[in-house]
Amino acid sequence: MVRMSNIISYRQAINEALTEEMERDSGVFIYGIDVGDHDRIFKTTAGLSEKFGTNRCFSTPLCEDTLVGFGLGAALNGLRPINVHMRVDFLLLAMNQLMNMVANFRFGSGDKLKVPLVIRTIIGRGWGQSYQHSKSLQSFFAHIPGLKVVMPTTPSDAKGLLISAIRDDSPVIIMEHRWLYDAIGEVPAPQEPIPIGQSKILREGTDVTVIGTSWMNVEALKAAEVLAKTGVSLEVVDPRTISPLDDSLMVRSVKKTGHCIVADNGWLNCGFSAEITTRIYEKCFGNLKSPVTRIGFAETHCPCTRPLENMFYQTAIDIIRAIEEKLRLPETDLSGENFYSYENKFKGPF
Amino acid sequence: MVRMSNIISYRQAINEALTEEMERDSGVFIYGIDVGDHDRIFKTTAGLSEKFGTNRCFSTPLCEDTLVGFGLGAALNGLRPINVHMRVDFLLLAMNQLMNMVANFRFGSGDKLKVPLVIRTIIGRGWGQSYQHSKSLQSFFAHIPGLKVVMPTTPSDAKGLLISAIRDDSPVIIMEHRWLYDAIGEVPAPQEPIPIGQSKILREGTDVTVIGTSWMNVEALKAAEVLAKTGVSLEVVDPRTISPLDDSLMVRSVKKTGHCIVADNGWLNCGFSAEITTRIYEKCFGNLKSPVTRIGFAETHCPCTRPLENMFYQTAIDIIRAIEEKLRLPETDLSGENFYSYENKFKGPF
Amino acid sequence: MVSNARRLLNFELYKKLYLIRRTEEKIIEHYPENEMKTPMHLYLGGEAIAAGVCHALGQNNQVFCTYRSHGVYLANTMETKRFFGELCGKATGMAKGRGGSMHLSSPETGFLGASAIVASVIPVAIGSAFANQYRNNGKIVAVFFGDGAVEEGNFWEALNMACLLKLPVLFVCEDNGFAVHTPISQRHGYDSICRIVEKFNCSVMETETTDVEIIHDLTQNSLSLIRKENKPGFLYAKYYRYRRHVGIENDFESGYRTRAEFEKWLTVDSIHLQRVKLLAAGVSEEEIVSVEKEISTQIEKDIKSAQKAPFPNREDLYERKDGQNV
Amino acid sequence: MVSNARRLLNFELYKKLYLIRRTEEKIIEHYPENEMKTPMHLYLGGEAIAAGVCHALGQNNQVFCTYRSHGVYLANTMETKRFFGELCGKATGMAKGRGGSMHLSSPETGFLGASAIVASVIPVAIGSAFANQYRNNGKIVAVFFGDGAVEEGNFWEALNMACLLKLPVLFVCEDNGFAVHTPISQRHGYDSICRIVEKFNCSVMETETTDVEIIHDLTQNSLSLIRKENKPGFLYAKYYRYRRHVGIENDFESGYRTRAEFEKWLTVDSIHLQRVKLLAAGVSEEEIVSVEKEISTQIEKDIKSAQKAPFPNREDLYERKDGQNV
Ligand SMILES: Cc1ncc(C[n+]2csc(CCOP(=O)(O)OP(=O)(O)O)c2C)c(N)n1
Ligand SMILES: Cc1ncc(C[n+]2csc(CCOP(=O)(O)OP(=O)(O)O)c2C)c(N)n1
Ligand SMILES: [Mg+2]
Ligand SMILES: [Mg+2]
Repeated sequence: MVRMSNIISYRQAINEALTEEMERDSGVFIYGIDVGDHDRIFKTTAGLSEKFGTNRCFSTPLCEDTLVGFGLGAALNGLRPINVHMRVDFLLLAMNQLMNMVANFRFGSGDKLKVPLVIRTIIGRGWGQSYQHSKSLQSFFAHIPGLKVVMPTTPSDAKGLLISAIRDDSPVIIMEHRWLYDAIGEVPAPQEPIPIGQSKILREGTDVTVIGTSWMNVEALKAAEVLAKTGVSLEVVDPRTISPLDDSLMVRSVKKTGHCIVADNGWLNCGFSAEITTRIYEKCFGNLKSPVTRIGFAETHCPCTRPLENMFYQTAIDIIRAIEEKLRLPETDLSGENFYSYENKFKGPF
Repeated sequence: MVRMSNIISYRQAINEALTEEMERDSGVFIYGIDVGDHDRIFKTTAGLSEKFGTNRCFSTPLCEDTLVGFGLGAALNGLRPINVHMRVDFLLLAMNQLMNMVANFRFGSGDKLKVPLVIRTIIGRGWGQSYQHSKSLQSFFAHIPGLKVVMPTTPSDAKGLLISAIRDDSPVIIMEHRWLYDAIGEVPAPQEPIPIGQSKILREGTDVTVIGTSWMNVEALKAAEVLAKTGVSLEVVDPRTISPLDDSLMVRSVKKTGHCIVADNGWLNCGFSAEITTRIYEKCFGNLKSPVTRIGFAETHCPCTRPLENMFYQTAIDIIRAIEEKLRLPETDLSGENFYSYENKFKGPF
Repeated sequence: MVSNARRLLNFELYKKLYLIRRTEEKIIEHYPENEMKTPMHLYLGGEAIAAGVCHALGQNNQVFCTYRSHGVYLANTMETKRFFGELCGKATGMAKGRGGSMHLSSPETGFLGASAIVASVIPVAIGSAFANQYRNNGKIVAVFFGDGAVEEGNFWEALNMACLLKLPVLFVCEDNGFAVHTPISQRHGYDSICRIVEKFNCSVMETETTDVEIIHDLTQNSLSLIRKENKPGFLYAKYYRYRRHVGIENDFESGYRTRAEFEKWLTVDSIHLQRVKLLAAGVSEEEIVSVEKEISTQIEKDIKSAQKAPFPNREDLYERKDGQNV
Repeated sequence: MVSNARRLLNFELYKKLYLIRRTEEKIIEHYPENEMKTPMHLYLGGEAIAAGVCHALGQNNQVFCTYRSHGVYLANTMETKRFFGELCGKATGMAKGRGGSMHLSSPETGFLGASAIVASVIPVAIGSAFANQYRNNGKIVAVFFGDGAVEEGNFWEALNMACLLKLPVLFVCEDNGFAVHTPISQRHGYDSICRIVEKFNCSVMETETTDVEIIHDLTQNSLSLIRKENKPGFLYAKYYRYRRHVGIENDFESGYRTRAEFEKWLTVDSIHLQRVKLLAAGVSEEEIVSVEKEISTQIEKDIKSAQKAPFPNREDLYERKDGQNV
């Protein structure tokens, strides 16, 4: 994809990171189910097989666990594999290799071998995808020592973090939300690698801190925009890296605002939101003016039908209502507001 | 195994539950890798194939994901399967069936089908088992709606909860700690089913609440015994069921003591301890005299060698030190105390 | 001379073919109206397999299949009310709209379920077959899957276990040559899956026909063998997927397959073949048209009623826990 | 007349056999002292396979294996210092005691790793083979696994992918007839794994020999075929496990196998066969005994030094992150 300006899409940011890293290092290759076909993983792998050959960008048989193990073997033998999984639920087939093998192979070799393996995986919200294709498993990946987990929200984070992931000597899982692919934002050329393990303030504010992951940051920014009109100022903090977690900015923010909402793109029970919440309570002990509010998937399976699907996923509206409750404000009239949906996606700019 | 008294081992409690339920219902059967061999899963399946035939108690090929899917198919077609996995890391091979299939099949059938499937799995601390065989994945299982998760600590809980699990029309995962098999305790005959989703006070106390899971309750009770000598009184709460979690007793206890330690048999990051901690903070907001302390596996892979393995696992000593720090007490002299180890396991009675 | 029974059989098979074909055509027609908000994996091209196999199975046996489940559902149930209810995400759907196109089921008639995870129903199917063997009820379970599914560990593990336990199960491999857009040549490290599977303890049958009667008869033979020889059957059937992997359009312009190949397969289109056969066997054009009309009317009516049906309620977001402990 | 080269080869093979045998015997002797706190899966009975295959591989190729890894480790490295260091959980172990008996490795000599999860190294091995193909460095990867591993999806998936990508990999299936205590008859839904695997695009070799020279030669043939025909090899070797699945004792009293069978295999014990062969080829008893002594001395010395070595430090509890971003 040719760049017209510094404002590019998330999709193109990923494509650029891949192209540049494959140019830089002949050991980088990308593979997985459907990676080489004409759809090119939402076009994120566009042009790669043409430019680098089908030995460096190719489709594979359907065998997720083996694909991850294959990446481990290639990584410890000197290459820098990138393995793509179109939906995160397919990684449930690969938990064995990920957690029994990839996570600890370097440790088990007495630190002799390196495992520069990147797993890209795409998370939901699709369109009537129903209960199998709508998971978001960041808490699983983060629970196991030895795996780094990244969830970029903006195009520049997507590019900068993917570059870092590829150059990292440890396995990194990068989770991309498919509703973000079209969103645009400024990505400088060249984009410096963004260190794994650093959070970011997406929006400064004074009244309530919202800590979001992936798409939920878009919802948080929308909530901030709406509430700004009523004089409530939200600070939005994006962890960007789920593990290892940098909680410094969020803690500082909550100490300032005294109120915290964690809006995770995932289930609550034993989820990443529980980890964040725990750390906020611990590190802001005595500074909180209200209990932390967690927002995430409804405690059920994602249904196909739209009215129920809309209840499963939480949005800016849920964040707004939670804040109103927290601050004991009356319910804002939202009838004039335009919220995001499959048909009306956030397109940026960030 | 023949009963001599009401004081029986955890192992025998499980064996009794299996035997009685298989007698009661001809649809109950038990299968899995090594289930039918002469070791009989630490003797918990002893006598079953002799009594009920090898069609109802049998060893299988090595294929974890398929074994779980097989159980689902049998369950929705009218049987009550019990599938055993000798180590919880083997369930990483079965995450696909567990989470993409088992968890939501009933939901996806429009509530028409039932899934009375029990998965028994055994968790560590073995003996130099190293980094693959030493996981404890309760937070994974609890994160996915549709799976019930049980971790019994005492023989009577093991029996009563296993009976309930077998009779339940939803999938239940029951996690048994291998160091508990020899521990004894009173198990009335007959043992009534113990409802899934009810926590229990293992020991009453007034100064600090310790919430433990599985073996960590043994360590907590030990800590309580030691600290009692110095005049510190611990209340030990066992959730017993990890999901759905009954937090009522633990919340009541923490409101009373004002101090809380969560001692989970597992990693901390995004672990079950984070969920408990989050709930305690939320429901005891304003009642806590100190931040909740989490105790769990070291943030690394379990090493084989004993000195490092001892650092990986946390024990009564860690609980004692955490409480001393919390209450600003001087360090108790523990030199005369006899703590548990592989060679010196807790044998009961509870 | 065609026997009366055969004529009747062929007519029944035709009804199944026609129902599937017509339903898929109607979906293509109505999909752009955006009332069926569910990803569609159309079964056009495969009709003879679902119709032939499911007719041979009847409703006393059981069946599982993949997300490409319209054919099996329709051939198994012959109904379209709950079907369109589900596609439209309505309370009248068999899963109250929770599942959509990829998760049809009809336990009442033996269609136990479908899954969008490739190969994942195969282990489940052999578990259900075990339950039948355990209860000695004579039922056989058939499980449908694609040429992509045989790459997944689940397939091999379940095949091994079924052959070991001599389970009453029929594996039905529907080979359309592609997994999404990737051809078999980029996915299989062998020449023929049948040559491999026949070295397991099971009976293998192989066909490229689009003649539903042949598939029906092959299935009957397989079912008898399963019963007689007490071991699983494996039925391998080639077909051509008429439309794109998911969605309603053609995709010949994508470059991974040609229109010419499609047109070759069209000359042996299963509905066409079967209609010609009926006429040759002495069924009148009127009889055929009347049945076709009946089916079309049923479909139209059920689409309309689905469109009018209510959406499910908030409580349907959650699994019902009747009779459970918690 | 035996050629000189053959005599030398056979002597080298004998050294490997003897090193493995003697090491396992010494483990049995010292294990009760409780300084090796790690579950032992002894390789007694299989020596000819590891010795034959690893000798043919040399150190320019690469190898992976299972938790039953002493044989491959010793045949690959010929060293016992880091080996006993690891078994005793000491800082001198190749993994600083983190891994223990089930996780030996020696990347320096091409032994990339071992895993206690059945079949899990097979996908990893083909990934390493891909890296060699990618770099076109001529290296072949051999991967050892048992007769239980072929039941796992990982085996089939990796076999398919290796055959598809024509990877330079040698699958070595060590069949001792049991997975823990469960015989093949309770696990395999087919008569012969070789008859199945040969229908994939790879070359299959099969043996029941305990003659290390034959296994060595078979491996050499396999390696040449892999290079020449540009496709994976599959070497299937039967053997008898002398001791229990895990631990140092016999287990004939458990009832799942008989001492008589063991004794039958003992008559063709690989070490015994090879020693007789050396003598027949004109190697003197003294030469043999001298090498045996040398090996025994090395073992004794390295056990002692392992016993005296320090344990690792607390910092070794954590992976070292040198040169990493975080
Ligand atoms: C385990 C898994 N991996 C990947 C996918 C993505 N996917 C959906 S359909 C499909 C192709 C399957 O091909 P095949 O089995 O031949 O069935 P067909 O669609 O041709 O009927 C793939 C790869 C999936 N659904 N599940
Ligand atoms: C995935 C997995 N399932 C189960 C086990 C438990 N287990 C350890 S060794 C073993 C038997 C393996 O048999 P085989 O592959 O023949 O190797 P052998 O021990 O005979 O050398 C089993 C079932 C395991 N380690 N990994
Ligand atoms: Mg296909
Ligand atoms: Mg074996």
